[in-house]
Amino acid sequence: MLEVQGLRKVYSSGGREVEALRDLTFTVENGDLVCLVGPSGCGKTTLLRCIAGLLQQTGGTVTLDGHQVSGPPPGLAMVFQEYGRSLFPWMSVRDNVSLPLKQKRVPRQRRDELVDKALAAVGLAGTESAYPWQLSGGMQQRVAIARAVAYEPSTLLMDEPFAAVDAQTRADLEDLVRSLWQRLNVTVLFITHDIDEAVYLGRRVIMLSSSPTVVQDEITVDLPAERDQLHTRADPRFTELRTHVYEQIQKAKRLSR
Amino acid sequence: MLEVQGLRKVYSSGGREVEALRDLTFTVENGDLVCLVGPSGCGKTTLLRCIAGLLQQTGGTVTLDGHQVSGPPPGLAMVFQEYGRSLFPWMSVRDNVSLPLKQKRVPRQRRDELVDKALAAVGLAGTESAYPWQLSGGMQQRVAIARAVAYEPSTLLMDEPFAAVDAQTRADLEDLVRSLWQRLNVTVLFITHDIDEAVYLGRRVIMLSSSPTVVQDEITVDLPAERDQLHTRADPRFTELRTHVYEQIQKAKRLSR
Amino acid sequence: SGDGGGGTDSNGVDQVKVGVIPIVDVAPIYLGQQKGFFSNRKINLTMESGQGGAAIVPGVVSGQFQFGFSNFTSLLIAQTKDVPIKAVSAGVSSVGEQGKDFGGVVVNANSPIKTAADLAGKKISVNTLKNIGDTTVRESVRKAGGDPSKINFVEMPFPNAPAALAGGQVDASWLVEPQLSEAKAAGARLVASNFVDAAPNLSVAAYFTSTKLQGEDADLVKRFTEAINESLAYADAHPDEVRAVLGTYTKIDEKTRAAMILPKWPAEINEASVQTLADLGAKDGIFDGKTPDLAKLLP
Amino acid sequence: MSSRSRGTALLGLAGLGGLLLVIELLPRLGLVDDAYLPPTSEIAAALADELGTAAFWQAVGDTLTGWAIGLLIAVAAGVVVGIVVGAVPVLRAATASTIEFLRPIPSVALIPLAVLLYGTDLGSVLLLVVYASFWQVLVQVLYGVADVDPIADETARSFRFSGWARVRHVLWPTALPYVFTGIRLAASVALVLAVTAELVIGAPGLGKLIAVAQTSGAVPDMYALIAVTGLLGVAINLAARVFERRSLSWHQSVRGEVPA
Amino acid sequence: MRRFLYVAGLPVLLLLGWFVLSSGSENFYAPPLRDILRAFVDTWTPERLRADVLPSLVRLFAGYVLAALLGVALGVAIGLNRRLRATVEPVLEFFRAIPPPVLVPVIMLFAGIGDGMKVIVIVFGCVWPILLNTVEGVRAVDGVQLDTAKAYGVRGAARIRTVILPSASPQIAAGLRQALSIAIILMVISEMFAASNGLGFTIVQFQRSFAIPEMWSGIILLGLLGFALSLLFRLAEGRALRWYHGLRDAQRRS
Ligand SMILES: Nc1ncnc2c1ncn2[C@@H]1O[C@H](COP(=O)(O)OP(=O)(O)OP(=O)(O)O)[C@@H](O)[C@H]1O
Ligand SMILES: Nc1ncnc2c1ncn2[C@@H]1O[C@H](COP(=O)(O)OP(=O)(O)OP(=O)(O)O)[C@@H](O)[C@H]1O
Ligand SMILES: [Mg+2]
Ligand SMILES: [Mg+2]
Repeated sequence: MLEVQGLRKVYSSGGREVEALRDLTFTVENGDLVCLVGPSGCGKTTLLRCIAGLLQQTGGTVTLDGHQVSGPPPGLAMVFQEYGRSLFPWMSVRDNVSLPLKQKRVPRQRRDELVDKALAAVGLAGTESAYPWQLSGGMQQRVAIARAVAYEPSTLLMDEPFAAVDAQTRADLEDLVRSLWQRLNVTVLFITHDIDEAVYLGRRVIMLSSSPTVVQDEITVDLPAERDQLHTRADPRFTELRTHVYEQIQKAKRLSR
Repeated sequence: MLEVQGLRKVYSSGGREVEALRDLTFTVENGDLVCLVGPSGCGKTTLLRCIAGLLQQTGGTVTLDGHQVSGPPPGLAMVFQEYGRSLFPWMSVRDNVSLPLKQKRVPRQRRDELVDKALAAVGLAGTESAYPWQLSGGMQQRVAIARAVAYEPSTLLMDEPFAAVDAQTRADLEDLVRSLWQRLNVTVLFITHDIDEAVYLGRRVIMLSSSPTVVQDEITVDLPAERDQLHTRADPRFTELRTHVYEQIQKAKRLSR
Repeated sequence: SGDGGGGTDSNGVDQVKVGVIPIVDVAPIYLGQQKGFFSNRKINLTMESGQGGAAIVPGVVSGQFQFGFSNFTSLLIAQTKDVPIKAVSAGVSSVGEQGKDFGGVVVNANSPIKTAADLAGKKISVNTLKNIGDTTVRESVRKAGGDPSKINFVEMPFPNAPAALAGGQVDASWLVEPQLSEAKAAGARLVASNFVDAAPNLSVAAYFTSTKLQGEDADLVKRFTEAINESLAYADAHPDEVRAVLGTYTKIDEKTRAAMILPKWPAEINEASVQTLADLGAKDGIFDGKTPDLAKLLP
Repeated sequence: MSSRSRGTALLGLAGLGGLLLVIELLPRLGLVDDAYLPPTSEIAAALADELGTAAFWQAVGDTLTGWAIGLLIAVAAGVVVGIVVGAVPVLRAATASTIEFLRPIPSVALIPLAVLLYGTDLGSVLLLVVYASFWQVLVQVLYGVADVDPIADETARSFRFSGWARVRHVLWPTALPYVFTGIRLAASVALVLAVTAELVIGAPGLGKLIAVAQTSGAVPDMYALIAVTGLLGVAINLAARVFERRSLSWHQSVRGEVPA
Repeated sequence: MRRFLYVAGLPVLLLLGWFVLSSGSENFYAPPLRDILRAFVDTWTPERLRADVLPSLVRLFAGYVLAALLGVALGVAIGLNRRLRATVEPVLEFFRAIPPPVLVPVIMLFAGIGDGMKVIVIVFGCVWPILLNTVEGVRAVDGVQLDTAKAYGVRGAARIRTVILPSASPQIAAGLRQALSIAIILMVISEMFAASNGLGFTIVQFQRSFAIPEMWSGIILLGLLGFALSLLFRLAEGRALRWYHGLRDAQRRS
């Protein structure tokens, strides 16, 4: 279980002080799929970095399975918002995806298998030997996703992972994440700007207020577990939920003005 | 008038040859607003770079107002897909936005005015003195947009400029682009993955096939010139058009498989 | 006069730069300057100290310095290469007494090397290879009945040699004062006085000028020669003043200054000994097969 | 922030203190002969004596003058040539071989030439200092110029920045970290060469004092003077660091948020 | 052909200029290039090369490789650890500012006068650009890349090998390149002490024995040596940093 308790983060660099997170409290059960939405600049990335143990919070605590997080916990995978910069330009696509597996000491054969499967799943079969900078933006982002997927993590943090891909691919990737989640029982935290996507994907949606950030609202998505792009999105309950989320975000933005 | 004639681009680096664009032909009238959609990796960014004169095509021609493009033409502004790397980390937000104006020899006072207005328009008033790396992804992207907007270009090329911002901000920015277009009579070429966005924004939508890329289809958006987020999107004609575009892209992807 | 640093001012005083190595050997010129032997002759002297011939000879040839100080072997080598220079006066001479010279070869106290002959086949440090040090040491060995061709000379500046000797990195060191006294004080033992072995009253070094200056300003050269000769004579006669003047341009401590052996400063160049140096050099092949022409070099 | 920089200073002092301790102990424990490497305390005593003499301060002044002028010329020339050559591919291709040929020629080999031209004047020192440190800056600048992010450069080009503006606003800031490394390398090479030139040619300065102390067997004095050279180096680096921190506050190496 | 022109054009012009300007030189220390070239042919015979240049090259190579290993290893450690950096930086700066000619005697105290000493002198002189550049390169590793490595549990040696070193490699290459020519310079300086063979020793000997054309020919040989080594270096760098040059060239007109 992931518990975020009174999390606070103040950036201070070069005389500028920004209170990115004021007071965040929420919990995520193991094996849950939670979507985070909130206005641009409200601190979603900051929150994810704190959870991953990449950033030292100013106050509050983050605990994962009872242990306070101070560095990246094992079995965690993260897709960074800056996908371009999170790929290593000196490695081929294959090496980028397989490096974390090597670290996990996955045997070579199994590794190759996982890498091939993950790349195929994101539609990148055939680009294994290319360098990241020979790929388009959307392809780079998919390499980052493939890396996380191939890792078979127990906790998966994704920061706007589908921002650079086209609608069709996006739909495919959404289904990929859901199937991965169901198959491996991963805990997923998913940041998105697309409200439909949040509702379609998540078992819960947490809405953040705009800066200084607190939890604005939270809903459980009571749609059936088996979802598909056509029928789920046509479900009237889906429309209801997305309208609710939309209104909350509108409110969050209005409040901050 | 912008004319793209039989454009072809083959990347060859390190033994890998990729035919990103096979044969593209289309024209854009001065003062038009054209949205480009197409599957991820189909060559949209490549096309924009060729139009901006940043990349040497392998074949075909790009002419702007009768002149063959060989370097960036005057009065052109571009928002890069890699917004993070296109901002200069050694300059404050204000300097990043005002530097191109300085290059255009806009007088100081006018410059300040334009910068303030542009930053306010993208919702970033108050961050002038921050460095880009102190901002969230969405904020960085908006700085890049502000830079292009403040420049008051005659040709505006935007490569997925709203990928990293939340739904509400995105709607605001869409309206910003439309109003800028109407006010200054700019020629806009706009790449997006969001089909609704393409239809909402554009006067025309050009759909590209997946790699090797040709023009798959092209529609003129016959919605009224005065658009707004609520009514336009509710218009049945809007739904019709977006469905058409969606189908074309589906087809493009299917064909490539 | 010269074109670089020199010049004559309105009072007819010549500005003269002399390239010297700041060691004991050049004490007379400092002393002479103090005593006014140069200003008497309308010479305003500036000493430019460089480390060895690398800097001094080119300085003199190009006229940056009007005069320089160098050992005879170097001058002989220069002569065989037609470097346009000419000696103007004696510089410094060996004391000429076995065991009491200002330069010599030392070994560690417990070294098996007892005589010069034992040096054959050993590793000996000299300050510069193919120069006065190795040719004269070879002569010592030769005279003592050893085989000079087997000596393994290594190059090492005098100041660093005592440490290398003590550390066992070389078997013997050719040293001059003050390092010689220093090493002896630390327990080193003298096994050869190579200058004495080479020739009686060996002329070791000389002051020289460029042939150009010699031709253009013979008067200045003459005045300088007179002044330096007076200085040499004075220095030879007043060892205590020499020991005192050493304190002004070196950092040799007082105790060493008092104890060290001073060289001789005769005003005359011992031409026979220079010829010996030339022969020794030729024997060791440092002139590339040429024969130095003493007449061209000596005043 | 200030407590952090105080901590840095303390650690630095501790490091230097450790070195002094080692040098004190080496001869005291008989690991080396104290006639050749005297303990710190004796060096310090000799240093104290030196500090009281006018000749010493004169020499420090002379050395620093040669160093500063030489470094200034080398840095200015290195940066200008580096940017021009680095930014124009044709020039880069045409000069590469010549640069590679000239670079490894040791300054010491130029000593006769220097003496020939300038005698023991400042000019000699400058010639050697400039020759040696110019390459340090040049190579760094060349690599820095090559490190420009293509996207940043394209951004500038798309806004039709003039050639000069691209140099000023894109090339220069990218190359700046490299330039700083180059300057820091050049600064100490310049000091090394200034002292070496004085040592060998006999131009006035610390090097000449070292040479005199060396030939006189005044070992503690020699080490004291060497220590002064080293301390000058430390001081120069410190100044460069402060300057660098100011100018590169935006750079990853300086900003680095303290991670968890 | 074009490449050859680029490589050879300027040097040929400069040599021609030198040849013409010096042809009537009377100056003893600046002889006509003609004489220097003649001396070059006479001096650098194969035996001479084997006897004097080969040992120098061996020492040069040993020193350079050692310096590279030491510089990169130390540089990574110092670059990654702020406290370590604060502690050792002043000491390193101290040694960096000391001219090798005065330091050689001290090194001799500990390392003797053999090849070991000369190698140490080379290491001592040319480790600095490598060290400094490595430190700066390591400090400049992109934060997002570091975070990525951290998040995926890439740590310890693997982190250094797969993330930090490659990312810093362009700057390390800059340092290695600087060090190469400094190593040649230091090779000469080290042979000014306690040597009895070597290229540097020979040049100094020529200088002392007033064999000026021979001395210049030695300097030219040094330059040629440096040029050849830097060609080799460029080749190696081109291979090792293929990704980097590709990345930098990627968007420039292809
Ligand atoms: N390194 C930093 N230094 C200073 N301020 C920072 C830094 N990183 C982020 N901030 C500030 O913290 C706030 C939250 O940033 P964060 O990146 O978490 O937002 P976000 O919710 O991820 O936004 P987006 O959706 O646009 O990516 C912003 O106001 C930003 O300016
Ligand atoms: N520098 C490069 N070297 C080699 N191949 C490249 C390079 N840049 C792009 N490509 C290839 O060209 C094709 C088109 O890339 P481009 O970036 O134009 O796509 P895109 O339409 O912008 O995609 P996206 O929507 O994902 O950004 C891709 O297959 C990509 O792999
Ligand atoms: Mg974010
Ligand atoms: Mg793209």
